[in-house]
Amino acid sequence: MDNPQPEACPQIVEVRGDALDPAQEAARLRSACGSSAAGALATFTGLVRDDPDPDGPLRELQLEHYPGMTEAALRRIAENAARRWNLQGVSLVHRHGTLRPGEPIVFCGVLAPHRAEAFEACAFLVDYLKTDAPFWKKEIRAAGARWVEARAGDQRARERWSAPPMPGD
Amino acid sequence: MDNPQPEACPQIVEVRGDALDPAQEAARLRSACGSSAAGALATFTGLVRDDPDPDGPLRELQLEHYPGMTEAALRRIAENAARRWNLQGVSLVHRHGTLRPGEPIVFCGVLAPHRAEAFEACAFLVDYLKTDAPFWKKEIRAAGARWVEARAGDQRARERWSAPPMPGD
Amino acid sequence: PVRLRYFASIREQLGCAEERLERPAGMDNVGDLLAWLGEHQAERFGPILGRGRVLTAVNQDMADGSTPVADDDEVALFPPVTGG
Amino acid sequence: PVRLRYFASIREQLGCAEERLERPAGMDNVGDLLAWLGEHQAERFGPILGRGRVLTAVNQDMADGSTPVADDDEVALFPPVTGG
Repeated sequence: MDNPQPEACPQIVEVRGDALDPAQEAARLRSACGSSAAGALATFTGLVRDDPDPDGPLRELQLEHYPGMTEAALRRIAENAARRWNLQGVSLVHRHGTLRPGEPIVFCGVLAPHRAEAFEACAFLVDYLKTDAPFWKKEIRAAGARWVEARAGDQRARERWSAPPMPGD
Repeated sequence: MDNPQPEACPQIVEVRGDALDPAQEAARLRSACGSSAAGALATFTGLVRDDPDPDGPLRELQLEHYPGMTEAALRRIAENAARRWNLQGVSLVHRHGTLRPGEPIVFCGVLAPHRAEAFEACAFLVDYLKTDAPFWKKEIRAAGARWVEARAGDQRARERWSAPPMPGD
Repeated sequence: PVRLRYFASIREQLGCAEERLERPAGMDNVGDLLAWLGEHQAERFGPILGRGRVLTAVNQDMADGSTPVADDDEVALFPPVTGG
Repeated sequence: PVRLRYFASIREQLGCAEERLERPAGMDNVGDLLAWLGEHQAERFGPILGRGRVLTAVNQDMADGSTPVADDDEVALFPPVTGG
């Protein structure tokens, strides 16, 4: 499954302070990839969720990052995906700054020959950026502000990718 | 994981003869779902792939369907996904007619609270529409026309969803 | 009579998208219908039924050999589907 | 000196985003640095180092206790990440 020419795969990586439109990002990824060898486009968009909370409804979400290191981390994740699968394009675009409920936080997109690798590589991007990219979320609610705690489940989701490959992979 | 209120999940189902724009479909699905309970949007777009072939490059792909039955089959697949997972929105839009290499054939989109169920439900939609929706592809190449053969792998991909659920699911 | 509909390669092989068939006595399900076509219209249907898998639908619902067929039903014959 | 940078809850707790630290003799890696801060600036760093997991990066690469630290390095302290 290893790709001998990962550099032939266009990679869009961006950390931006203004609105992220998943529809536009999907269009941008498709136009970055000129060939018609791609049969599958899988995308994931993370949205600011307003879960019921004793501290009241979510007013805004503040996303802090580490300028320089964050971009480098995203580039590394995209490159690892492009090395692991035979892809025609990878996109990883993440917000920072202040977001409102329902707004997109992150867009991950993968163009690949077939659906299995497109879905897999897209899930890989999401799992790694949850654990390997320096971003921190702070929720602002009526009763005050609090930092979001990291979830052990995110660490486990990432670790499934470093298990030894299954026979036949 | 069963959803007690699948009817609360907006379902967009369409078979269309003119161009399908995955970016537009993603936007349409998001606006059909008003709530900010969704934290994840997973999408899949199938594209006309031009694989190397002894009969020459692909000129066009003709997609035949069974008007009435095809729409009903897509509706059933979307409803089954909405019953199986707790989703905030499902979209299943499929082309018929004549397509060129690189053009989108199908868009599947799922809005859900978390990424795991969004990815799973999206893969479920794709797997079922490959086996359960009456569409037939015909490839037009320099050396002539031929009907695409069904793939045993698609049948196996669908069957994994009817295996007994894993403990803890 | 029943309304027969054909799709994709089967439609092309028959050179026909749709036809009516007077239902003979004893043709009560899809299995009876296919057997009758193979026997009484062997030249047209022999190559189709003998070659690969033929799927059927009755009134636009997927069917199998035991699905009942009655007058005014719409019965469709088509090859395995290849959408998506 | 090394350049220390703090992010998220650690930045808020310290009330400081960035500072310079003259590297004492024997402070050769991240483990040494954290031990020194816990000992010599216990009031500021005790609650941070004692409470939860503190992640570190040296020159914007994820680090652990054994990662070397030299003059002019940028060393960042932050809580577990929560992006995506």
